[in-house]
Amino acid sequence: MALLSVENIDVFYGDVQVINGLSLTVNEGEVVSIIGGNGAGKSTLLKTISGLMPVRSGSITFKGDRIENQPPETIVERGLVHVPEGRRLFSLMSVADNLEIGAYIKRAFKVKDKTLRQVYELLPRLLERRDQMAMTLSGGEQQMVAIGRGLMALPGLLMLDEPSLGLAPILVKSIFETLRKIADTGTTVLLVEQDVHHSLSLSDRGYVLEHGRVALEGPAAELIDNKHIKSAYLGM
Amino acid sequence: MSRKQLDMTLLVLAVAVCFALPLVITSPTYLQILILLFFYAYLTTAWNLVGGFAGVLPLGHSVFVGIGAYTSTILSNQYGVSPWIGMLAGGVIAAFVGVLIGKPTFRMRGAYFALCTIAFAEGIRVMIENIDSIGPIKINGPRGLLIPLKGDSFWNYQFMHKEPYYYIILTMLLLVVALTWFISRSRMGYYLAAGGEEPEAAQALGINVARYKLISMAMSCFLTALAGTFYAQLMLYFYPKGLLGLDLSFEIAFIALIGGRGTIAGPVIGALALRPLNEFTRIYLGSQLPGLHLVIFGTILILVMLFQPKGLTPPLARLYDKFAARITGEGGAK
Amino acid sequence: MSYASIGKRLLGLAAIGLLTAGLSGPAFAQKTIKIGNVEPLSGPSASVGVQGKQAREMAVEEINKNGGIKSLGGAKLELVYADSKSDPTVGVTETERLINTEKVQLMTGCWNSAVTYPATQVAERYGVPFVVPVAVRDTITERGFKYVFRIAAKDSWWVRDQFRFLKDMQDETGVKLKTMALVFENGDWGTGFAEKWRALAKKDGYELVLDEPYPSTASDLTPVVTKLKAANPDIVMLVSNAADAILITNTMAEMKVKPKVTVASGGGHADPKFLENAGKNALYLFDEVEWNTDVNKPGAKETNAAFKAKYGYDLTGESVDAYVAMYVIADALERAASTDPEKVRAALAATKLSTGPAMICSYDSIEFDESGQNKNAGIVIVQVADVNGQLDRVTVWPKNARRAGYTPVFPANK
Amino acid sequence: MTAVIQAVINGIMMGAMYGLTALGLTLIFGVMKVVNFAHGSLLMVGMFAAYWLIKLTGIHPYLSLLVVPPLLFFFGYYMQNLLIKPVFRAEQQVREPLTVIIVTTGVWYVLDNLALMLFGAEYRTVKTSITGTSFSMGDFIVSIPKLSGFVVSVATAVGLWLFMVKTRTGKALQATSLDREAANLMGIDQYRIYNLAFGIGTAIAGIAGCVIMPFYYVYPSVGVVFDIRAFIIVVLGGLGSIHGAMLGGVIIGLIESVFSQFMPSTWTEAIIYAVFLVILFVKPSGFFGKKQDW
Amino acid sequence: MNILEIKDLTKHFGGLTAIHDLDLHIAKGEILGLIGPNGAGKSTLFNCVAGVFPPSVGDIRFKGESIAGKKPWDLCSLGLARTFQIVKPFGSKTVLYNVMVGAFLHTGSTSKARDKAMEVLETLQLDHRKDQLASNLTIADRKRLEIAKALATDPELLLLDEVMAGLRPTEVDDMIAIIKGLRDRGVTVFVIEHIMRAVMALSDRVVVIQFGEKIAEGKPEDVTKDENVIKAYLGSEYGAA
Repeated sequence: MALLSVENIDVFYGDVQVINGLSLTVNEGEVVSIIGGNGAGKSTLLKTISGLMPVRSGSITFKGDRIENQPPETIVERGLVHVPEGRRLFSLMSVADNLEIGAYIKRAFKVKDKTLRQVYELLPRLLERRDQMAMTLSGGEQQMVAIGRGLMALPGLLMLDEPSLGLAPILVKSIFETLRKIADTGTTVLLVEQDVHHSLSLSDRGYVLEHGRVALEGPAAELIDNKHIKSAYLGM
Repeated sequence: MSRKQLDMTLLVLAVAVCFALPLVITSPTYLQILILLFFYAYLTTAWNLVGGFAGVLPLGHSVFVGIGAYTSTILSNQYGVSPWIGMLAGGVIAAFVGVLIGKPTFRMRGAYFALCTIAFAEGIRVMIENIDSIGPIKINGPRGLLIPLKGDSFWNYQFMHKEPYYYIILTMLLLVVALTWFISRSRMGYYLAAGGEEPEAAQALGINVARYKLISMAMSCFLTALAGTFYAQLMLYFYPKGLLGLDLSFEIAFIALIGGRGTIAGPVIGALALRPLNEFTRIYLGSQLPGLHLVIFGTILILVMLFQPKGLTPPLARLYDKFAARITGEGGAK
Repeated sequence: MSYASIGKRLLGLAAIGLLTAGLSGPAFAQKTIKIGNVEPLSGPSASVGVQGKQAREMAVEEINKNGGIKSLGGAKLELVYADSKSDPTVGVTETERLINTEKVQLMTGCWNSAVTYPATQVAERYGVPFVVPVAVRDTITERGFKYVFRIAAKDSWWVRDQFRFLKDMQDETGVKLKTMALVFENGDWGTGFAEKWRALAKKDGYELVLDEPYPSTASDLTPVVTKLKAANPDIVMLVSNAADAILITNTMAEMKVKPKVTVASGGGHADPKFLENAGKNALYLFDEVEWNTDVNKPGAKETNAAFKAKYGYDLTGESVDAYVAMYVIADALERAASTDPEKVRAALAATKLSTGPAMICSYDSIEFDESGQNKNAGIVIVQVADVNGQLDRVTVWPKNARRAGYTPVFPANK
Repeated sequence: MTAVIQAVINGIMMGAMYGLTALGLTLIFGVMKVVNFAHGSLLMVGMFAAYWLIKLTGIHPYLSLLVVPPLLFFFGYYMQNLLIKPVFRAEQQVREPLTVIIVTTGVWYVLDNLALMLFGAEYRTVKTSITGTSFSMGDFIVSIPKLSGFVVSVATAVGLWLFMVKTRTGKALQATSLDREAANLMGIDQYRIYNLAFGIGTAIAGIAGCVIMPFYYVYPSVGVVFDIRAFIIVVLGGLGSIHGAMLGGVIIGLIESVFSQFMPSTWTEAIIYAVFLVILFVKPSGFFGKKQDW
Repeated sequence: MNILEIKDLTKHFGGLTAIHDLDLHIAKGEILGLIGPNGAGKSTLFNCVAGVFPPSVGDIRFKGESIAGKKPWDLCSLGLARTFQIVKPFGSKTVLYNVMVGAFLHTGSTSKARDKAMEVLETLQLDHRKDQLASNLTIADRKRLEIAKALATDPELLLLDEVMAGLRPTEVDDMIAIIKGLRDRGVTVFVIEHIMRAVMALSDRVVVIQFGEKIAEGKPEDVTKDENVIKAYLGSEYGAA
């Protein structure tokens, strides 16, 4: 059984439909990419899964339980963690406090010191910066904090929304290396990206979204050479 | 009968009824209640120009009522100028002051703006309470100003009966409502609404949002000050705490919010809903249960905000649309 | 358009509602004579308002029990109240309502000068006699009104007597006081007093070392008291409303400010709550009032005892004025033998009342001068003293009214 | 000179208490971005609670600190939950929910006038063992109830600050104030946090009520006296800042106390408004900080 | 003749440089496409041109006149209109009302403004929605409304910020036709667009920016073959793969 399965959901902003009968699944241990142009509904999809947006119809199942239209805090409790687009750090709090807030839910809070050590191991940069205010970090470092904060919640499924956004190529590379390491620990990852190459090379499977629908899906290796993607992005 | 004809007929009928009322209601007490009702509807309509259409929340409008009352009274008491002329002078001063405080404050976000207007109004009140006279001009500090009885005189804006006051405020109300109606259908109204709702988009369409807000502020303050003179002539007495205090400012805002901010009928509907409540609870329950009417006020305000955040006007308008559709036999509008 | 027309429609409906309400009032039987009273029954001055209300009720009960107005066939007096909330606007509106809707034949009220001032103008406009038991602003009776009469002294008299008292006491004790501080609430009443203090202080040769208004809603009066301490005056003149009287007295004690003489002007200092809360801090304070429980007049003790039994506290200057006002009205109605406003007015103007229950007041007769002011209205000064272990207000001035056996403590602090 | 130093001492003590009255306001604003117009009324509720407690049981006034604040906490907690949360939910997308401000204004009117109906308009004071007591330090006199109030105020501010930076819940409050949605994604229930913020803010108003009662009086609209001052203080100090509120309070206290040594004290009120307006025009974020800091 | 010329434009936000030393021009009657990955500085450039931010360094000339530092409303009066990436309709008002706000720029008469607005709505095939509340429109119609408002001010230069994002393919085709139609009526168009197909079909010329700097410029078909562009778009290793 899939860890996460989204079935035929419709999502609206007011009266405007942004997701249209979309379905997808993520299996335990997988890395799945969602790619697509601006306005395709990628971020909305993640927000819907994590409970920030309501679905009008359809279902979302996580670990066998229906979670659609539940508030975000209970969805996090179940282990479905969303690292939002644009990092969204608590800008005036220290790196350590940001990470600690990541472990807010009870289950994670109990073992937060242990998790924190693991996160610092994975992202040694953050250990150096732990007492610095989040807003004073560079973009790449901020993204590291955002990912670390997500890990602090002990995710059963980690959803990342455009972690490479606005970063210089060298930083993009290091972010994806970090994601690789996270995936290697067996964490299931659902990744929304516009860096097609990087994300697909990291993933097991991928979905291409257009207009709130799945236009294409399949093993990442197949998608990476698919002409459709090139045309969607470059108009060729 | 078309919808337009129906609207016109009812409107003319309503205005006619208003003008005919003093023929039937002779009790000065009830006339006074109606006068105050119109007075509040007028003030709220004037407030609505900036508080409703320009999309901010001014909570210190009493200061402009005060400017109107003080200007005309000082001019008539000390210099023998007719209050009618003083009324205009007060309006001009109020408009000027309005622009003066509007300029820096319109940059601010909602809560700051509201706080700023409160602080300004309270600051002025405290100042007036501390000033006995400025040179030859007697302000009288906290004691306020009394207008001597001069008997029935149109020129002196004094009448021994309520009817003239009734017709003056009714006319003022009708004019200001007509003005709002006219503005809301003119470029000014479109620009104000656009600037209030999406300032950035409005600016991109060539609208100097701040300037239009200032214009609306000036108009609102001018009109508010006129009511100040009316009030002074009706009561023949006023003092800073009563006239400039926060209670009046808040009541104006409450009426607008409950009636429907930014709508033409909102202030009138709000005043119709709240004023009689105010008067009757005070008269019949006042000494037994002081404060009851304000508890009811507050409760209504909370309930309206919880269940009809746009005020009472939209649901009433829908009701009216249904009613009109039945009468005219046309389908529901829009 | 549609919104506007709805508004107008509703307005019409409301008007019809009002209309029916207006017409349905019953015609009034002439068995009773209605007296309208506007008093602060809620708001900051509610406690004095209630005192005045209860004093009126007691007087009217007595009058009615004794046969009402005999020349009018034993007509009974009926009191109709309206609450001014100490707000002049409400006071004006309510006065108009009492006159127009309740059809009262006379008006009394309103304690607050700020309310009385415009409210009496309303009565004048409608030609309804208005008896002001207490409201001290001079100008209330100085506008050439025909229908306005005042029982209590006006503020220039209050101030005049405060200075007379100071002079008499200095003569009596041989103590010389030189410096004076004025501390007053910045409302209508306080600023009115201060204006006259300044003139008299100049005339009597006191040096003003502090002239300090303060807002009665101040959250802290320490700054004022600090200033007072620095000014170190011989005499402190005070005008305070209810709570600030307590606050200022306690703060003075706290800051160890001990002027030789402190003279208050009634109001907050005369409120029964004052002694209860200020306690010993108020010791040897002089307060100016119209009346005191120990006033040496026939019937005063008995009336006070009856009042206390009924309502649980002593009469005050304000309540005695209200009590007296009812007898003045009854007397005038009796002589007028009519409820015609013009005749009642004439009767009031001709008042010369020197007998009867009204004479619990501190002076011997009630007569109105041309302005409508009771020309005999008198004032006494009391001192807060420890009498047999209990704080009491003891009459000390005028000397002929002084409680037997009491020597004023003057100056209070050497 | 003595008078000025005396005025400074008094100004600082009163100022700290003004800061205390503003503390709850600034906390609620920091977390919810809502100016709570009912704050003064909550203070009034706190004062009445302290008044009746002291009056009816005769306990030492500062023992009321053990009873009133917890009571007020629940009052604020459930009030927010019942009245403000629904509006908030409806206006989730709005950055600055004016409707919420209006609702709190409604609450202000209801509370003040309910108190008027229940207790009447009169001013009530409690005479406690410490009322009107003081001690001397050389030429200077320190009022004991005010000194106690000062100590409690500073302790409360320090306590609140420690709570905000040291505890899990405090950090959750901070996080919510900085980014509601992100905090929500960390498993923080924003509405529960709002309840807590409102509850704590109200409890602090309760603390203020307890320390003010021994030297001041209570009446139904007493909140207004402190309310407007509290608004000014939080804007001066920077909306949302704890030490800003305390500093703003002390500044106001000093203006009131020291300025009135040189002019009639009625003018100091006008000066406070003027200072407020100048700050708003010149540096709307207040003395402290770009955003909130704790 | 160039209707718009941007010279050495630099824009800092605090320590961050959003645009660095950028040169750019648009000829009258041209459609210029501006592309680049998210966060490249496209919207900042638009905002500088439209007067939302003054440039930190450099100059912007519109019809030969420097407009650096001018306010948005002044620019609009000069004939420079723009749309917003996140559309900003006056949601509580009808479609017609929205467009009339724009139309009032050149007339004080309500009826003339209404006529003008109707004309614009017809051009954009939005007239059948005129009485609907703007907040109830579909994305495609909102995007059109956004253009209609700007168009009602009679601009000479129209800045379109991602007006096709979120549209369906057929809607994109319609929009391309509409924009081309505008150009045929003499309006110069400057578009930011993500949907490459549209940019290719629409633009006479394309400028590509990344990290605030211009990395390529030229005819659409040339630009898409540019290594740098492909890397910028599909990820740093895509070109190599």
